[in-house]
Amino acid sequence: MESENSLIGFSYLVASVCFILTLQFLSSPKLARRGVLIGVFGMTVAVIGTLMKPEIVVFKWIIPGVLIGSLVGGAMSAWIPMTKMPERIALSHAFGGLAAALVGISEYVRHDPHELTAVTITALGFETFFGFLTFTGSLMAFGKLQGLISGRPITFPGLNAINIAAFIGSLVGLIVFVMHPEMANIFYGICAVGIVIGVTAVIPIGGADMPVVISLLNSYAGLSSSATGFAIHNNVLIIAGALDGTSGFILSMMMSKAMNRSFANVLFGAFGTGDSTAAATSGDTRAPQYNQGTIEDAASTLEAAQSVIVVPGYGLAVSQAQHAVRELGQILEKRGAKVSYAIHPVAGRMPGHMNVLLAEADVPYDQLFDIEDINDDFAQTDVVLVVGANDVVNPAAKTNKGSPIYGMPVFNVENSKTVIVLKRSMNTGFSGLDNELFYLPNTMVVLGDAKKTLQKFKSELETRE
Amino acid sequence: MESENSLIGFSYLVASVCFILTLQFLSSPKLARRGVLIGVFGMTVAVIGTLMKPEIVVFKWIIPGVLIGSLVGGAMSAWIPMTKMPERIALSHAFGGLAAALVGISEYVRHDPHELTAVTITALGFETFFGFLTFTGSLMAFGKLQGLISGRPITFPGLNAINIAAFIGSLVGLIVFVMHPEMANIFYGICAVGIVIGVTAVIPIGGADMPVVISLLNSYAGLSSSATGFAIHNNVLIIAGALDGTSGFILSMMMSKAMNRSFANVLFGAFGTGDSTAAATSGDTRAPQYNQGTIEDAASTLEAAQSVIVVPGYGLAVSQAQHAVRELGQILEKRGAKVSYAIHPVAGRMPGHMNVLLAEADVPYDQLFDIEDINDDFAQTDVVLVVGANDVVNPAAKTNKGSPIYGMPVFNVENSKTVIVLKRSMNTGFSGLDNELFYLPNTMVVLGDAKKTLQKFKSELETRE
Amino acid sequence: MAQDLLFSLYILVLAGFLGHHVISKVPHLLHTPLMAGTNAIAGISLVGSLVAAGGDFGNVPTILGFIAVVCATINTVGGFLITDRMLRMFKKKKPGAR
Amino acid sequence: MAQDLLFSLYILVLAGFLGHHVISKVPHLLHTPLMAGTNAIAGISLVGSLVAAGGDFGNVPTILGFIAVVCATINTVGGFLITDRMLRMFKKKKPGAR
Ligand SMILES: NC(=O)c1ccc[n+]([C@@H]2O[C@H](COP(=O)([O-])OP(=O)(O)OC[C@H]3O[C@@H](n4cnc5c(N)ncnc54)[C@H](OP(=O)(O)O)[C@@H]3O)[C@@H](O)[C@H]2O)c1
Ligand SMILES: NC(=O)c1ccc[n+]([C@@H]2O[C@H](COP(=O)([O-])OP(=O)(O)OC[C@H]3O[C@@H](n4cnc5c(N)ncnc54)[C@H](OP(=O)(O)O)[C@@H]3O)[C@@H](O)[C@H]2O)c1
Repeated sequence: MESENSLIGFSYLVASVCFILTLQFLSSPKLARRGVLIGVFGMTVAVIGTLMKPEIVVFKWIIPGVLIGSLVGGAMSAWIPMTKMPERIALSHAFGGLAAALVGISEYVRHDPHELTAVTITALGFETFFGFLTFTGSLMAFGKLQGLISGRPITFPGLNAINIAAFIGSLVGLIVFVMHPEMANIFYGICAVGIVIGVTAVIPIGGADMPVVISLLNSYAGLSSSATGFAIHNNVLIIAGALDGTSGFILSMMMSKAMNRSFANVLFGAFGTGDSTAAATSGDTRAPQYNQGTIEDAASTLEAAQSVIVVPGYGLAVSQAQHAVRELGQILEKRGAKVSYAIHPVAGRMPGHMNVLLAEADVPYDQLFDIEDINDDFAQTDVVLVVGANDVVNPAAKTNKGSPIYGMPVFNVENSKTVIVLKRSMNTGFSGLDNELFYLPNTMVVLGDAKKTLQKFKSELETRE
Repeated sequence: MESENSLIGFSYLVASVCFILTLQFLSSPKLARRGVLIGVFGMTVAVIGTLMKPEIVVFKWIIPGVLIGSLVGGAMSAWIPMTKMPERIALSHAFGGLAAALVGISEYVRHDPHELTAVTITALGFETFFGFLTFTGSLMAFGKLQGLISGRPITFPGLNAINIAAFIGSLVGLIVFVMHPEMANIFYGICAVGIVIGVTAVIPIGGADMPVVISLLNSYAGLSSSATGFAIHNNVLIIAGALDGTSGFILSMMMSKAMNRSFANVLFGAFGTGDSTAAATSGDTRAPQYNQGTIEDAASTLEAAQSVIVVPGYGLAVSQAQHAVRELGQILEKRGAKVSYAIHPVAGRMPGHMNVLLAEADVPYDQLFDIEDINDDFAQTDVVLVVGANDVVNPAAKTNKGSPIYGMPVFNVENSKTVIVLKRSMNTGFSGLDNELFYLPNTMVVLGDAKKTLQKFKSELETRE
Repeated sequence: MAQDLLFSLYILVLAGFLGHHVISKVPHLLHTPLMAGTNAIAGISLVGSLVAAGGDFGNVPTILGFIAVVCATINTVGGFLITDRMLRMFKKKKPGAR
Repeated sequence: MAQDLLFSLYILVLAGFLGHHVISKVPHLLHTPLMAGTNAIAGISLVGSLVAAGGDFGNVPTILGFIAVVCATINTVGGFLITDRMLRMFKKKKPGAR
């Protein structure tokens, strides 16, 4: 147990309250930034408190460590494009996991093992195991998102069984280790298994499922932080870990539910190709049946519209079309049309992905609507502009009981007068399923990169003014 | 600090989780009863755990104590009429406060004062002070509600100042006591001040404001429980106290807000006569101006109505008309009308008062609507039946900036085709204000006890079938 | 001592925040059962009373403890019973009935 | 020991419940900032890293601690900055504009 005077302990209590407030303020976009300030304050208090600990005697590693970390963290945050947020978050889970695991090892190394209680030993085991698992798992997720590793599920028969066996093995190892804390090899063995499972459990999951994986790893990182708190008797770590863990867990549940898939299916189903060109052939055979629209056709339709709903999807992020869509929206508004944005909870590749991109392009958040709030309005809408969305507008989810996405809530875009779909080809989206929306008579497909197409719409409309 | 083996400690953890779940399940009427079961389970676990404590050596007081308590508690719960719930709750706060205060004294008596830490001493002081304050304060509230004590604010100039001085005095006493824990007289002095303030702080508050007082005393009782937890190092007491305390605080805030009054005004304003006959004279002078309806007139109006909204108020509780209103509602429904109930958050004399009474009369809860959900429907409604409500249907809250209730949300009953008001006289309601609704051309006032009037409506309608 | 106090404060703070969230989610409909239910839960002070009444600490603490046991039991038994009695009355419209 | 474990369990349980309520209240709109924000908060493991890096416990713990300090600082500094950067972008429609 670390020696703590009550001032230090109190600083941690203050930090805990601040972190709770940070998350509480995130319930409203108006107050959320205040929450961040409070969080920064709490973190500062906790760090100052910690530096007052008598165990801390040398600063020659601390100062450069904090400096390097601040520089790297600051740089990463200042310059990363918003479209790369999933990658950014995967990477930071990797850092978090590594930090927890290393603290765990250093705690073990610097104590006489027999001084440590069974609780501490158990906590150290959890901390390092989940820390390393999060570390390598998040790196794999990052690699898949960045395309450094193939997004396809890489698997072979029996891999899941091997993973489960390794997991159980490390649990058994932990029990032995608690009874014989002096057996360092068992401890390092547990670490090694964590490192390996992180890789082998993520590799067989398709690239497009990475967001669920990342959220799940988030909850493991939380678990690992809480375990650290148990090991070094630090409540703020337990609290922060629990908040982090529940957040990851709730978001991953939310995503699986909105995708209408079970957790088990995500983790072990090797679902999704993560590579939309793979399904090209199936799409091409049906090519003749859809209305391909020209820029002029689409511009005329938009010109006549009194009400337009934009449905953005993953393709908006791919083509970075958020600014282009906003500019087009402004032109339509100036011409007197009402423009709204319909945001599906799993549009894009991360919860809240579309909201952030549109906010970046200065779309006011009171024009962004959740599915419950806008789904009845499509019937009274002149034009729906589908910008790189596919699965979230697939009517099969409502009508085709055999479809793997049957039951997933989708937008009723087909109820509007005209649907304009922007995509590059007739390829499928994330789920690899064909979308009959594209072949309906009131749908017009405009092929091409979303950003370029939107810009062409804009210039076409401007020439007509 | 009490000796505790880990099994006992664990039983308290289980109890804490159960209590949290009890309150969580109260968020839905469907699951709420399950929550009660879980709470009972948690309480049982905690009691069994406690009985395993080595300090407990004799059972000759415990067994009769528990038996008597169970019998009294059971009897009080089984036979009390639903209309007496405010009284029932005031009484149980008194018991809770007394129990906490007595435990505090016994803790002090049985320890060598110098063995006790400053934290424990402080906690004991809070516990007994707030315990006794809650005890006598709740008894006063009970007396006012039952009519044992006059409901009028009993006050004289300077009483508030004396109360505040006594409060500060006991705080100073507490500080001295922490420094000299052997000075038992100071401790008993603090107890005595608590007993006295409970009386003198509640006496000057009007009888009708008792619900806010009761909720506030609820939060003091919670404070006192939490303090007990600090004193005897028992987490489940801290947690239960915090839950109880926040509940009382939130409900009293909610009430003051819905009444559009500040806390300070409730506590020190000597508002309300608590006695509606007091305003009789002012009402009578305006008597000629309203449409007094007969049973037959009202029955004909109800007979023709396609949609009826019932607005119950305190008068429903006074005349115990919940069953009569339900029976009339069923007859109207059989005749094809749509019947809904509009429940104001502060209708009656306790939060949720009307809901419980109507539930007792078997009105399904999906026919009960909150103000936000029904206020726009009045304009499309044929008949509004105001059963013993007054302030919650007073249009002055919307139109008359000078009115003391200006700004309080009220039902837009005057927008409906016809309003039928049931009351015994032209007296005012809780706030003592005249209500111009009664004098509008589309309002029909039927004088008489609500229950009797409703029964007459019913027989009249039945004869016409 | 300071350590103990700090721990108790953590519990109080967390439970206070939690209470705020949990209670705010209770609908108006159930506010009366809520008042009765928190009353029952606060009857947990029984735990302190039992120690006072069952310990061997002399007459005064025992008698005070006895009274406290009676009061706390009334609250907890009575509170849970009346909460359940009220909740039993809340019914949804039967789908068949009109 | 058992006492310590029990206390830690209390904290974990309360914080877990609290997390559930607090996180469920965050709207879809802010789910990406939420992910970044919880990341920043989890950077509190810095507190453990600082002790490892600044203590006099030999080379291995110190170097591990140093790496951990770097990682945790990246998370907390970077996390708060990017959360704020995102939140700054969320604007309500200006009343004047159309
Ligand atoms: N948001 C999350 O949290 C999350 C997490 C995990 C999984 N998912 C899954 O991701 C899917 C999201 O649905 P979604 O409708 O947003 O996307 P989607 O179904 O993956 O479809 C993306 C569409 O964008 C088009 N596209 C790609 N790049 C483009 C470009 N540069 N210009 C124009 N179009 C382009 C693609 O067609 P072309 O290739 O023909 O251009 C495709 O039709 C759902 O199935 C969801 O379950 C979401
Ligand atoms: N619910 C809460 O939590 C709470 C707490 C504190 C204060 N309050 C206050 O209480 C008031 C509640 O408003 P409210 O509209 O429900 O009640 P109200 O304004 O007090 O009016 C009660 C009405 O019922 C009539 N009445 C009384 N006994 C009757 C009987 N036997 N038969 C028929 N009518 C009878 C009275 O008129 P007659 O005398 O002419 O019959 C009076 O018009 C609000 O001002 C609120 O702020 C509520």
